[in-house]
This record gives sequence, structure tokens and C-alpha cells, in this order.
Amino acid sequence: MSRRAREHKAWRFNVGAGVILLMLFAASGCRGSQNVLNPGGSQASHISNLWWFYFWITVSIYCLVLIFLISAIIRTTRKPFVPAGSREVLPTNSDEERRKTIFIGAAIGLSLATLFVLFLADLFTGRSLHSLRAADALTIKVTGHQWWWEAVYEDQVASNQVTTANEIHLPVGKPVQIKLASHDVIHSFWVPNLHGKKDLIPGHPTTLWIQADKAGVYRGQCAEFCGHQHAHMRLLVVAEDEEYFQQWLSRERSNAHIPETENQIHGEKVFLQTTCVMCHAIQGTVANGKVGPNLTHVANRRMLAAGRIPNARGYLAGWILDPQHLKPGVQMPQHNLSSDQLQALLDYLESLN
Amino acid sequence: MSALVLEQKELNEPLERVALERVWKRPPGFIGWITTTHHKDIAIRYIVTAFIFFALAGILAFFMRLQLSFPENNILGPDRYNQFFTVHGMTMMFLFAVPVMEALGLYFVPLMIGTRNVAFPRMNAFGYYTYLAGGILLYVGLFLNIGPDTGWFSYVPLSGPQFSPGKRVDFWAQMITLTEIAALVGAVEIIVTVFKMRAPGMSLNRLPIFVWAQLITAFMIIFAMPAIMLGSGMLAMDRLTHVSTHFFNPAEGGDALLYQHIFWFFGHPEVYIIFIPATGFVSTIIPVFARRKIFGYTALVLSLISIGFIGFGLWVHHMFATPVPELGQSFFTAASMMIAIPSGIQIFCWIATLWGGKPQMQLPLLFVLGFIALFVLGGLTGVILASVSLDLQVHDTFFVVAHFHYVLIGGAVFPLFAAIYYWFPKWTGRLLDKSLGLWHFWLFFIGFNLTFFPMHQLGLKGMPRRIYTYAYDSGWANLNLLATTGAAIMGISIVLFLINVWRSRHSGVNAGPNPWHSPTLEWATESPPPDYNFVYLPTVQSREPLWDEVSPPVVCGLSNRKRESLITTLMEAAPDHRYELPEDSIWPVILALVVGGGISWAIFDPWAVPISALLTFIVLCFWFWRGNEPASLTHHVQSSEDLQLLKSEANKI
Amino acid sequence: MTARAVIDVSELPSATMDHRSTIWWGNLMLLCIETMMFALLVGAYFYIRQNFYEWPPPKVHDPPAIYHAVPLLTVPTINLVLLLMSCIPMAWVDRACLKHNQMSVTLGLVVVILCGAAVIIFRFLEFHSLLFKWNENAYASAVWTILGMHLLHLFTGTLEFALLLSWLLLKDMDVKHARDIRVTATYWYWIAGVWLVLYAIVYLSPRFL
Amino acid sequence: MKSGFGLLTASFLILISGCKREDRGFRVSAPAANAIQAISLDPIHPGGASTDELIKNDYEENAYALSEGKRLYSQMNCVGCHAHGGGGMGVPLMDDKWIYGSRPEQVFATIVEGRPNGMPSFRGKIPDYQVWALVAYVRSMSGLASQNAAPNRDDHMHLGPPESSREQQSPKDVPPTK
Repeated sequence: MSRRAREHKAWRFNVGAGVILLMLFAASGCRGSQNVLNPGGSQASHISNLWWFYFWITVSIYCLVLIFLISAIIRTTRKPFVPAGSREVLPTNSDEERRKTIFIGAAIGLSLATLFVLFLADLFTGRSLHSLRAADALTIKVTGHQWWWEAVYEDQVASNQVTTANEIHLPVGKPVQIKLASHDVIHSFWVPNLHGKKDLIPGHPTTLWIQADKAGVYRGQCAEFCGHQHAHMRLLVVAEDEEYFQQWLSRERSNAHIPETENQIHGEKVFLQTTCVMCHAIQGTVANGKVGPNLTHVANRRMLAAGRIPNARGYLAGWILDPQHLKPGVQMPQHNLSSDQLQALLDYLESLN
Repeated sequence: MSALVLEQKELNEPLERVALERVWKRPPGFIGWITTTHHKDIAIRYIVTAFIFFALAGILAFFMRLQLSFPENNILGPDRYNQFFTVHGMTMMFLFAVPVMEALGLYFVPLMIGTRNVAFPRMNAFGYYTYLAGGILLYVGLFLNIGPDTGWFSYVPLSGPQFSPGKRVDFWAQMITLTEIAALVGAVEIIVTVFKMRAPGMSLNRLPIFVWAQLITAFMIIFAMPAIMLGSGMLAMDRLTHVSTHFFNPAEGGDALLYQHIFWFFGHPEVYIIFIPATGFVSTIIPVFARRKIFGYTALVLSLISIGFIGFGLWVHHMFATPVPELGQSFFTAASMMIAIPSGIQIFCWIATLWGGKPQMQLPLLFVLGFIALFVLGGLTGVILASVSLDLQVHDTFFVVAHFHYVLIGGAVFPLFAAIYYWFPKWTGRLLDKSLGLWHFWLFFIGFNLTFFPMHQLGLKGMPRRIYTYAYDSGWANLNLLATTGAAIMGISIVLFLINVWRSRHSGVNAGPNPWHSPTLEWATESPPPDYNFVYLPTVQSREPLWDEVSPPVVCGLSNRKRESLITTLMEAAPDHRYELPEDSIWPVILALVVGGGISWAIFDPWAVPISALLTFIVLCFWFWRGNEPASLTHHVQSSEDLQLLKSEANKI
Repeated sequence: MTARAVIDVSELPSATMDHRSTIWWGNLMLLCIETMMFALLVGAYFYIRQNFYEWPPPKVHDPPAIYHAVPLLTVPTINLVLLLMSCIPMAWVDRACLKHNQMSVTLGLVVVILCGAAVIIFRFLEFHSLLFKWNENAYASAVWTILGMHLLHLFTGTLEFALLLSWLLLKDMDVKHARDIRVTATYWYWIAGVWLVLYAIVYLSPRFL
Repeated sequence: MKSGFGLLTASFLILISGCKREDRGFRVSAPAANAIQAISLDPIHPGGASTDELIKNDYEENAYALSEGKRLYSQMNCVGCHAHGGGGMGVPLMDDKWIYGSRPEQVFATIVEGRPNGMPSFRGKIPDYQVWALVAYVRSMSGLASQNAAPNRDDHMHLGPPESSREQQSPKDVPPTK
């Protein structure tokens, strides 16, 4: 087999492997709770359909180009073999050139039409994305801080306002308005399973309308580089049925659980007398710091430290003693509490559900 | 001036060669090395320095891949990782891609249009040394832990005075100022050289496409680089102690989006400034290895020009996720898709050229085929990114990382390797080794696909850009490990390439002046070309001068007592007047030291700006103060004793 | 000794003074770069204007507080007229260069340098008519940057003329230096023309737009 | 040739000192905390000269610590009484008058112990290494910290020159007026 043919076989093998690889990736990529191709909301499904529309058109164009490229190479095997570095220059006969010009003109016309179709598809998807409105929809004010999310459930009655962090609950099937604003640098609110991302830029408050159609826990992440811990600025969106959502909301509105056991009372005293009270707020106690997240109902959150650790006693202890080890650069300081102070504090925090 | 005046004349070539040798030889030793203004010396230095930065940035990239290979890894902390990815991005964009493409232009444009040097040789030297100062400033910063850590585009307010304490982002701003001065200098060189110094007869429609690509890139640099110099200048003024302006301070009327608009107005033309020279390489290489003329010369040139214009009209597609009004966004979607048409025309013309010829599977053509395969994939993911709705999902994720690596490595580095394998014989007179080259191609091709193809998948699975680590439960671990192994393979292939270049420099197969039998003028002179490029400047009567049967007339009458070249008119390239090129001089190096030192010093003290401006003016006075040409000196060697002296030297060689 | 078809260029002139020279094109490229820089600065000026209800913003930092702090007009207008007038001796020098009349070129250059120095001094006075210091708000930053960048060009042009004048006084003028003077004259015309536009934007647009 | 070279070596020396100014010390052990016991309000000691050697707060050289100090200054509500250095209920901090001493350990003692007429005690409320960052920032408000490391303007209203461009006020110890 001549060297030239072996090279063509290598080419064909490579392209074949490439296409199979493509199929494998496309198929295996559709699961997961932080996945563009696993839509849980109406907008994400619009975008996902648009994705598959673009995907198959671009893949077919790519295969067409490869076929022409490879056949342009392989056609030479039928022509007499030209020794490498030969001085001979092929004449260009005019009718073959004209045929090629017509063919390329058609190819350009085809690609122009395809691009126009893709553009219209994007235009219609864009319109449907922005048409999601509702008169008295639930409004959540999400503020981006350096490396955690603050969510405030607005309400006409001021006392019904709920402040929580890093975990947003939504009623299924209803559009929700999210008002976005940044407290310091640019962040980007992105829950792939529900909608595209929207940047939080200081000086430019914006809104984002999302709707979850399927109940479930969706994960989101900050998508705009915002400093040391941009990697650990994650959030959870829990879409649940209406009555579960109302249950959650009423529990969030209530004051913090009053400590009963002797250890919990000691824990509350530790919380109010050491550094915690300077930054955190617990509704129903004297602690009202706005620097850190609101801990009124911290026990029933699924994750802590903006998705860095699960909400378990061991992780919480490690986080309180030395947050810099888990999230180097985070603004929460290290504490040197004695062991009984720590255990009491953990009991108290775990009672806040 | 009169039309081409033809006459027959006796030419004493060996005498002319010896006289030119004496006039154009640079002073010996280090002094000669530092004061040279030959465009080939400066261009080779650019290319070698750019590849050193390419290797450094490659090592940084490998550390990043190691950190990302496992979840919650601790090879690099967040601070070091942020510095590494920022310096990796900046080195690749400002210290490798643009300079190396411009350097190939600075080397081959004078040769391809048949002249002796670029239009302003000393300014060219100044450009290189300023670029070198910028590179040194960045890497000194990185090693002293003052490397910029806010990303290659350093969005405000993170890079503003409040959220980036210390001098790290100032290093970013000043390094950009230096490298952009160098890019602007190179662009002015190429434009004026192509406009005024072409060989007689080389009208604009006979210009090689490589030269067209460099010309259009130079014009894009002229209109794009001021934006980044303004943006980095405004950010530096916001951050500097006694200045502290409020351009980007939302509380005092400034605007974070203003920075993004100004940066990306430069940002997108920048990536076309990297890509268009690459198309110039491909349009030069394909006809040579398909053994036929390029198909659709006019179509290729017009698509280059239209890419140059449309490139300025689509910067907002980097800002689709920001609160820019939707109507504006859809306009930029249309513009972003429209630019796919000229790229498509180029691809079709290249395939048509291959279709009609007898492609010979040499290494340059292999890299060009790799380029077409990868660039088309990158271009199509670009069309996906152009749509607003899809971009909302995949913006700032690893999907975008995959896209721009396919378009930059596939679209620019592959043609760059093809160009190196193609022009290496012209630089050194020796061919690069074929088997090592094949290993390099296939390892690079497979390693590249293994590294960056899984990133499309990672982007769709929600992995954002620039994260120093990720959680165990994120589901991204396997693909990241695969990408790291691919990066290792790419690293090996680059090492093989460097070995190949190092070995073949002296011990490669001996290649004559025109090993590939190419049509363009740079192959008309020996390899490596002498300092004066051509003994007699060539004239041109068609687009492929060396493939013509009859050899066209040459230009004679230029002085061989001082360095002189020929200025021709803009449209028809008819001879206009003789142009005396300046001697070698030390002042470019000193000016670059003053400008580099002044701009670096301005990071710490705003008074450095007026002081270094004054020093710059003083150095420029010395630079300007060249002696007059004594009228008595005849510009051509005729006197008899000179003749005897030159003859004795002639037969000594 | 081989006979070959040849184009003999030895009779062509060794330098020209008009747009056919390479230095003229190099200067044109510099003007494109700087025009682009000023265009972007003006774009930033109007972009920042969106963030203000009252443009230019009220002056409150040090008494007397001014609600509509529009920049004063007297000194800037004098400076504008002075800069435009300096183009007359410039044109005179330009023509004198074509006629190789070294004496009138030297005299003309002295007048232009004096005009340039006067414009620079007036520019330093002009900064006070902006009513703000550069670090008070985004408006002041943008306006000071426009004036400062143009001042940089004024310095460059005047000092370049001083350098050319010192060459004429010490050595005689040949075609190359006449060409350099004409190129710098083009640069001076550009400085005056750009300031006409920037003057309208900085001083007239807050009043009338 | 020499001028350029001299300029470059000068800027190189500054760069060398840069790395200390620039490192982000996240998990940092506080400067000598036990030195606090050695502090006394006034220099008079029975039996002659006092033995306390000067404590150097190396946070004053570190830009990251100074910016953390500035963040804490507003988050721990020092702004409430001292405003941005001009004073209000609290004493002004950007002038050269120091009632309870301007040395780092004296400012540390003031913050931790509190002072009469309204200065609360922050012992146990703010970890030690953050108090040292606050001390560094408070001293930088009157220009006592290094110019290159001091914080520049912040993204708020323009209140006058930032800490990095204030000239150094030589501290004068003033007895309390009331």
C-alpha cells in the first residue's frame, strides 16, 4: 500500500473516530442537575431545542466540508503520481474554473440561507424567552456578594419579607421575577436547567424571569470571574409544588427557634458574645449583622458556604473554626473557640430550622 | 514618472554584490547585534522571543490543567491559579499571537514585494525592544507575585482600585501599553512598506495574498489598538495614587459597561488580527503544494477586506449576558453570523484550489489540512455562540474556552506551524526533518482534540470559566482528567517540534534557494537571504513571478555606496524616487529602555510620566540628529581605485 | 558581464517633499491612530453622559456651589482662536519650504513656536475654566483627559518645531529637512482641526445639546 | 545608556520589595499578640526607662491587609462614629492628634480595650489578626502606612484624596481635653 494511500486511510479513520466521538459525547451529556441539555424550566427547554436545531445543522455542514476536503485530496490518487518537489505547474483550464465558480457561488448562497434560518430561529427563541411575564408574580431580590448569594423574598407587608442565602425555593409552574443587583464586583446568576445567565453589574440593576416546570433541586453557579472564590459561589434552586413552597415560606417568615436545652442556650450565648453577632443576623435575637448571610433558618438549608460543604455537623464545625482552609480568601475570619463552646454553638445552630 | 523605461545594459553582478555586502554589513560583535536595523534580524528576534513566551505560557497552561485534573485539587491555590490563567491568556494574546504574525509579515513583506528593508528600519528596532520590555515587565511581575490576577480582560470593578489592592492590575495596564506600542509600530511599518516600496510592475492586483493579509491586519491594528490603550490608560488613571479618576466608578457617574465596550471594541478585532495573517499563510502554501495557481484571488482578497470591516462591528457578542438592550443584541447576532460568509468563501476557495491541483502530502500541507478541519469546527461553534439565546447558556463557560482554542490554536497556530515548516529553508537554508515533523503533527492534532473537544461537553454541563477547582459532586472530573492527558500529549509534541528546529538548524537536509518551487519573490534570492535581499531589485509582470516563463527585467542604478531602496507609486508601482535608508543606530534601544522604564516606573509614581516624556524627547533629538549626505559623494562606484579595491575583495571570496 | 533588460533608476530624485515620500504616509498613519483615540474618548464622554441627570453635574465639593457647572468660555475661546491663527504662519512656512527659502522658513518657524508656546500656556489656564478637579467625578475625569491628551500633542508639535529650528540654525536645509518640516506642518494642521471638534464637544455641547 | 540603565535598576529594586506588599496572606498568624501585655498608656515608668521594644505591624506593608482593614472599617461600623476619618461622634483619625498613642500596639489596645467617652471594647468580637489589619488601616488614614500599599480610591462617592495620596502627618500625643 503506497505511503499516500496509507495517509488517506489515516485521514478517513481520524474523521470517522471524530464523528463517533461526537455522537458519544452528545448522548452522554444530557443528565445532571447543572446541565444545559436537561431543561427543568420553560426557557431552558426553548434554548435546549434551539441548541439541538443548531447542533444538527452545524454537524451536517462540518461533515460536508470534511467530505469535500478529503475527496479533494484523494482525487489525486487517480491522477499520475507527481514526484515530490517537481517543478511542473498545472495549467488552469477555464471551463473547469467556471464550473468551480458556479459551485462555490451555490455553496455561498446555501450557507447564506442557512445562516439566515439560524438567525430567525434565534430571533423567535429570544422573543419567547423575553415574553415570560406575570402581573403579581413572586419577586426575589438576589444580591451578589463576594462569593455568596443573598436572596430576599419581597412582600407588600414588610414584616413578611424573608431573607435567606444561597438557596432559592420556587413554586413549580409559575413565572418568578428575580431582581439582580451586585454589592461589589460583577457576578453572573446562572441556573443552566432553568434559564441562561444574567450579569449582576454594579450600577445596572436588571431583572430575570424564570419558571420551573419540573419539581427538583437545580444547581447554579456564578459565571463571571469575581475574585478568589469565584469557583465556590454556587447556589441551589429548589422547585417544589405550591403547598410545599408556602409551607417553606411561612416557616422562613417565623422567628428563630427559641433554644430549649441547656446546651442550646449556652450556644446562643456563645453566638451573641463572640464574633458571630458582628456579621450575621438571626431574626428573633439581638443579632442583626448585614455583612454575612442571614442564619435564622440555617439548619434546613441543604448546603453551606455557598455550596462548598453539605449541611452536616462535622463540616459546620470545620467551617466555623477555619473557613480559610475550605474557601481561602473568604471574608469569614478564623475563630479559636474552646471545645464546649463549639459543641454548644453547633447544637444551637442545628436547632435553627 | 515615466512608464517602465526598458533598455539593455551590461551588469557586473559580482562587483555589485561585493559593494552592497560592504555597505549593508552591520558592525561586528555585540554592538552590531544590538544596533541592527535589518528587517530580517528584527523579525527573527521577534519570532524567537514570541516562541519563548509561547513555551512559558504553555507551561502555565499545563499547571492549570494539573490543578483542574481532580476535584478540590491543591496544586495551585486560588491566588496563584488566578495569576497563572491571567498571565497565560495575556502572554498568548499580546506576547505570542499578534507579535509572531506581525514578525512573519516584517520578515517576508519586504522580500515578497522585492525591496531591501522596511520603510522605517530604526522604528522597527524600537518596536521590538518595546515589545521585549513589555514581556519582561509581565514575567518579572509574575515571578515577584505581582502578576495580574483579574483575567486577560480584567473587568472593572474587580480590577478597580477597591477590589484589586496592590500593583497587580497596574502591571497588566502598563504591559499592554508597551506591547500595543510595538504592535502599532509594526503595523505602520507594514502599511507604508506595502504602499510605497513595491517592486516596479507589482500593481495592487498582483500583490501576493500573504501581503494583502498583512496589509489588512495592519489597518485593523491601526484602528483597534487605540481602544485597548485608552481602556488600560483609563483603568491605570483610575488606580494610580495621586490621579484616581472616576471613569469606572458607578458612584461618581462612571460605568463598568463603558470598560467592557471599550475593551471588546479592541477585543474582537484583536482575534481577527491573529487570524487574518494565518489565512495569508494558507493562501501562500496551498497553491505551492497543489502545484497550481490559487483559485479565486479576487474573492479571497475581497473576503479578507470584508472580514477587516465586519470585524469591528460585532464586539457586543461578548456582552450578551449584560443588560445591553435586546434590539442591539440581535443586531450583533446578525453581524456575528455575517462574518461567517467571508470565512466560508476562503475555505471554499482553498478547497477548490486543492480540488484542481495535485496535492503533495508535505508537512506544510498536512498542517494546513489540520487547520481547515479544526478551524471549520471552531467557526461553527462560533455561529452557535453568535445566537443570543444560546450564548446566554454557554457564555463564560468551558464551551467558549473550547471555541476560542479551536479558532486560535486550530485557526492560527496550525497555519503558523505550516508557515514554519514552509519557510524554514528560507531562514536557514535547511529543511526540517520529515519524520519528526509527522510525529509533531499527529501528536499535536490528537493531543489538541483530546484536550479541547471534551470542553464543549464540560461547558454544556455547566462548568464556568476561570474556576481554580470544582466540587466532587459536579460530575466534571472525568472530562477534566481527559483534557489534562490531552494537554500532556500536546506538550510532548511541542518539545518534539523544538528539538526538530534545534537539530535542523545546522544538520537538516540542504535546501536550495527554492526547494518547494514557489512562485513568490522571496524564493528568488538565496537562503538565508543576504542583508540587502536582492543584488538587483526584481520587477514583476504577473501574480506568480517565479512561475512565469520569461524572467522580467531588473532594477539597476541604485547606489552601492550607501543603503538605498526604490520608492514606487501607490497604485501602479511605477518607479518614483530613490530613498536612502538610515544606518544602524543605538538610539532605538535607548528609546525603548527610556519608554519601557518610564512606563514601568509610572506604576509607582505619576511624576514618572512627565519625566520619562522629557527623556523620550531628548533621546528623539539624538535619534533625529543624523549627519547630512555630503553632496560631493557620487552615489555610484565608478572611480578606478575603488574598482581595484572591490575587484581584489571580489576574487578573495 | 551579462547583458539583461534593465530599468535604470539612477536619475530619479533622491527625496521628494510631498505625499510621495514614505515619512508623509507614516505621519498619516499616526494621525489615524490619534484620531481613533480621540474618537473613542469622545464616545466615552457621551457614554458617561447617560449616567447623569444634570450634565455637567453640579459643583458641590468646595464653595461656591454651582448648580449648572458649565465650563467657562473666555480663556478656551482665546486659546482656540490662537491655535487657529497659528496655522497662518504655518502655511507660510509650508510654502517657503517648497521654494527652499531657508531664511523665511526659519522666521516662520520662530513665529509658529511662539504661537505653540502661547497655546500651551493658555491651556494650563484653561484647566481652571473646567470648574472641577480631575478626580471629583466621571465628567471631570473625561474632560480633563481630553484636554490633557490634546496638550500632549501640543507639546509634541511645538518641541518638534524647536528641534527643526535648531537644525536650520546650525546646519543648512536640504530636501529631506524641508520634507520633515512639511510633514510636521501637516501634523500641526491636524492638531488645530481636532481641537476645533473637541472644543465644540467640551465647551459647546453642554450648553446646546 | 546609563540613564536608562539606572532607571531600570531603580524600578527593579522597587519590584523586589513588591512581593512582600502583594502576597494575599489568607491564613495568617497575627503579629506578636502576647506583646499586648507590655503596653502602657504613658511612657512614665517607676525606676526609669521602659523596656517595651517597638512592635512593627507588617500589615502596614501589605496592600491586601490594608484593603481588608478598610473593608472591616466600614463593616464593623467604625464609620458610624469616626466617619471616613473626619470624625463625628468619634475623634477624627486622619489628623496628627493621638490621645491614646499612635504606635500600632497602642492603637491595638485602644480598639481591644475600648476608651472612655464612647469607644466600645471589641475584645472577643473581632479576631486579633483582623484588629491588626484595622490598626494598619487606621494608621494609613493619616499617611503613616507605606504609600504604595495604602488603598486607593474606592467605588463610592469622592470624599477627598484616598489614603495612598495623603501626606504623612507626624503624630503628636495630645492629652484628652474633657
